[in-house]
Amino acid sequence: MKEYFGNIYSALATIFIGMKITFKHMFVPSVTIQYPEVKPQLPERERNRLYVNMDDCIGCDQCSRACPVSCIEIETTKSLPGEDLGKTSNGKKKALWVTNFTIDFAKCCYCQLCVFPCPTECIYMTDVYEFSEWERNKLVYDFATLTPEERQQKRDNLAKFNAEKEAEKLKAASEPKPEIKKDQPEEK
Amino acid sequence: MMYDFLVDLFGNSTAASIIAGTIQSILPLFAFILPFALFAVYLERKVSAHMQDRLGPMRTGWHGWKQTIADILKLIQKEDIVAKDNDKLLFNLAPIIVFAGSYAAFAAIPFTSIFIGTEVDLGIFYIIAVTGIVVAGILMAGWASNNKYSLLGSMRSVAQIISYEIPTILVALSLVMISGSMSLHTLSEQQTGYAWNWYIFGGPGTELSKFLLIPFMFTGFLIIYISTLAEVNRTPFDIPEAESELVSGYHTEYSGMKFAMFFLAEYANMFAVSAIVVALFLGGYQSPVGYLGDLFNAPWLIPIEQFTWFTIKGIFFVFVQMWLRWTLPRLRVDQLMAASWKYLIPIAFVNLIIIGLITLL
Amino acid sequence: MKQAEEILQILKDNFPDSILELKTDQPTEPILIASPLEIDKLGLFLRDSSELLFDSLMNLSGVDEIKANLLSVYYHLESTKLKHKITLKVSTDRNKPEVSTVTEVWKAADWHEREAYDLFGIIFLNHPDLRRILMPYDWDAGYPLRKDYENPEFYQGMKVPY
Amino acid sequence: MLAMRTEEMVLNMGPQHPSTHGVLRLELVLEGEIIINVIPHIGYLHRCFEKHCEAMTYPQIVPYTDRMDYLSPMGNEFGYAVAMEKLLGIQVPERVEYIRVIMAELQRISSHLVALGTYGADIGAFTPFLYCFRDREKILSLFEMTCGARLLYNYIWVGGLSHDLHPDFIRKTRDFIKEFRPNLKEVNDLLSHNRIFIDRTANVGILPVDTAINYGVSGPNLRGSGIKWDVRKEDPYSVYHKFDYDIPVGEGKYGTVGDSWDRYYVRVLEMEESCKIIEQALDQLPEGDVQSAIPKRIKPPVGHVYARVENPRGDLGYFIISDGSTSPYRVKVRAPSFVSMQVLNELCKGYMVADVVTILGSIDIVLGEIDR
Repeated sequence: MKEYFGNIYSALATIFIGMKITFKHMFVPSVTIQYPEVKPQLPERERNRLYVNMDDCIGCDQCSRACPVSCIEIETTKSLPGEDLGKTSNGKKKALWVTNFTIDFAKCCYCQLCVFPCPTECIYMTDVYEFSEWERNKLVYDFATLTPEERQQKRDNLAKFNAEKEAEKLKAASEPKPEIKKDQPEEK
Repeated sequence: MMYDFLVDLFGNSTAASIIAGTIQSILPLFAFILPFALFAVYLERKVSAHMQDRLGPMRTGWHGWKQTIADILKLIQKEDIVAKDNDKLLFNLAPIIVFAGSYAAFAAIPFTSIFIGTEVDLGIFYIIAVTGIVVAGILMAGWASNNKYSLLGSMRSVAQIISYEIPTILVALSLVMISGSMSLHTLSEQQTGYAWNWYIFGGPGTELSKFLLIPFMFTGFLIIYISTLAEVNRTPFDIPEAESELVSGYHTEYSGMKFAMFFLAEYANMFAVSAIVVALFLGGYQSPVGYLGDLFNAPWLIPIEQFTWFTIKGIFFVFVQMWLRWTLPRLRVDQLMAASWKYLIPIAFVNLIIIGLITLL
Repeated sequence: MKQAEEILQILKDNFPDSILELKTDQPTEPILIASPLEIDKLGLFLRDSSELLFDSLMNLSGVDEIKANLLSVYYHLESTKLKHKITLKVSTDRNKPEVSTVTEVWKAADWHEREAYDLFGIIFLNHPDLRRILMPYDWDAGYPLRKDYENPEFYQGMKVPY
Repeated sequence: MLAMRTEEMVLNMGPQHPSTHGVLRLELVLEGEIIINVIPHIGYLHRCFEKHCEAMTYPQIVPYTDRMDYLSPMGNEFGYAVAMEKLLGIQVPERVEYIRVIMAELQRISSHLVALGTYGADIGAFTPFLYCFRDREKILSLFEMTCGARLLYNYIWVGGLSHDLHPDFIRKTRDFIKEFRPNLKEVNDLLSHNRIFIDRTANVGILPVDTAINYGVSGPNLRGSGIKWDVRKEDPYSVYHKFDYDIPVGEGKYGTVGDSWDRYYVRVLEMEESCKIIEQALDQLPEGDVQSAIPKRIKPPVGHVYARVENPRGDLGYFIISDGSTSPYRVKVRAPSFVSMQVLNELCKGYMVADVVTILGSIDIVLGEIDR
């Protein structure tokens, strides 16, 4: 019998305790913010969309090697000996034309593994998080600064330069032995 | 009152009386239930939001007051899916019956002293009988949607409503025993005067029996409130649409306007049930502190005041139902049955007997 | 708190005929090599003998040693009462990999063995219900974690490599 | 009397079901309401973690470990780091160890908050779910401040950390703990001691100790059955031996030992213990550079290692075999949820459909970890 009334008492008591708590929360200010009008302010180490500052990029391919999902594609063409490609911000001389630098943000997992190995710190994460698209291929961002014709022109120069070098080597190999010594210095 | 006015308006023939009767019974629906249901849905969203440190709807209108209208419009234009192998007739009939059951109960509820849907002498008896129809509607819904979950859900809710009607009847019986009449109208009339004349404080009069009654009337009030909660499927007894197991019980298959009917029926039922509790125990439309109408002797003011007092009390109890919903977890089916058969019914019987003895004094 | 050598010694004198040896050359843990078809008797003894009381099988993992043309199973055992651990290794040849199950000894092995079967194709003799557990039940294109595994072109009409 | 012919009804719960904590299909063989057999079907979330690892270099695996138990990624990374450092024989600076303990304990609180919240929601009380998530958001913003991400951090690397602590991380964590304790007490009153909650969970899904050990169950599920087993004490790693905290164990306060209520209440008490550990760790936090011991190129010697860590769901073990190259030969993860999922069938026999949800909620599984 005692246990019977004990059940009733404990049921009612705990229910009233619970109700007291929820009623107290009626007057606690709510924590939700109205998103589109009130934007949450994000900390400065926020990891959202990547940004590549192309004039610092020397095309060393470190970031695409570090990426676990390999969503960074870089294509570089060697510059001809005479060309000057300018310096990066910390003074390193650039040697490669970056003819193609795309990051596929549909595949990127925002793990920041690419930011650390970059020697010139040209790839870093911004706090932009509203970049959704309708088509998936729209999420492939191309960061290379050369226009398509320039890229093609760079590739042609390289191909022409290689072809010349090939021809010289062929010519040098076909002539008799003494010629070899003379060719060496000129080729650099 | 309304009825005679309408009858001579339409020329006193039998046809007139039929038309007058129907108009009079339809009037409370459009005048009260629809706006109340809209308001109750909005109230539930806001109450649950603020209890959980959220804001609730804020987009539609200032603090989202147009949200329920938006819901109704959405539900209206939603496609009304009837699955191929559903039992068509029962599937369409079920929401109508469920809504009819809860709406019919409004006919006998005394909103003010002069206006009452239909003057029914067997007020309480009629209401309990009519809310019984809802059970048939739920069973039809469960069976017709031809899905395992709905069938389980509807069987459970039928068992629940039936086993919780008994304590409601017992407590209503004890009250009828004291007041002598079944009609809610006379019940409310007897609780005139200030708040301590209400039945929860032992009813009118000042003899010893009034004070003896107080503890038992209070337990009677608790029992009827808990069991009406179960009849309306509100937490902690909302097993039929227990999201976690049966994915929302008997109205899983419904969509569009039929779902709106179930939804509306639930909120109308909520008010009907709390109106009964208010009429029985808290002096129906009597005001606890006397009427302004008497002060400025403007008799036409009294019914309006009575109506406001009645709705305030009703809405307070609807708020308490919501308050319970967002505080308590849900009972399992067998615990729910145990609560009714092992706890509520025996205590209601004992209560009934003691009240009977006291009234004999 | 027994070391691996003592455990080996206890096992050797209880199971004289079975081949047992201890490999301690590789870093971090000695491994006790046992024969695949006796592992259930060995397991029962390891769990029930009073000095060892290995009552909990921490981990059972299949490994494909393609260079030695072997499929081996590693058992990491632990005794919650005597607080010592041991790693057992069992190897079978790749084309007919059969290991007797230890589900009767440690119930934890049930799903681990099903996973080893699912991903490596190691057949556990008299296992209660040896079915695939992670891959779809009707995946007929071989066992994914084997080193020489290629993705099938289609699976029930769906192109597999996207 | 004609025996009533009742054939069993098979009810499929899942894979898309509100209370199965992810993509899991439970095949319930029922007789009326009583359960005869529960057959879990898993594999819907299988992402071939172990096959991926064989193609990745060692540092690239860390973001993948986050995605296994997505409710406690710090714990997974911690486990991977401990295993790799044991294999490579690296000794990380003291400061790194302390920060890792703080992060792991914060993650334990946030993971238990999810467990309690969803458990309350399964039983029907929706409000505690929101209170728990409001507190969890504070922890996530702490993580966001230090490493930039809210859910998948890639913060604990092999040999160190990706970032040092944010300057006002310590102050904010102390404020969080000051606010968190009364909130925890509030959820406790609202849910744990609520009579209806007790009726729903006490004496439901009783797990005796020896079946628990035989099934290899670990973590709060094992401690709920009354045995004081915690990897942080039994097999100490990192600097856990420097803190004093005790291990809460189920005592069967409202029912028998090892029922769902005990497993739930052990998690509530554990959050309190984690607060203690965090406070002590914050007091003794030494100075130092967190990236000093990170090897440039990880090429471990040929060999294998098995190391385990106390995750909120049990002890998470990493078995790594390396063949001397820069990517592992085989990585096997012993996921605690995978092991405690096997016990479900044993626990559910003879209970009702509504109890399956209760028992499933009490063993607190995450499908990402089960399917890997």
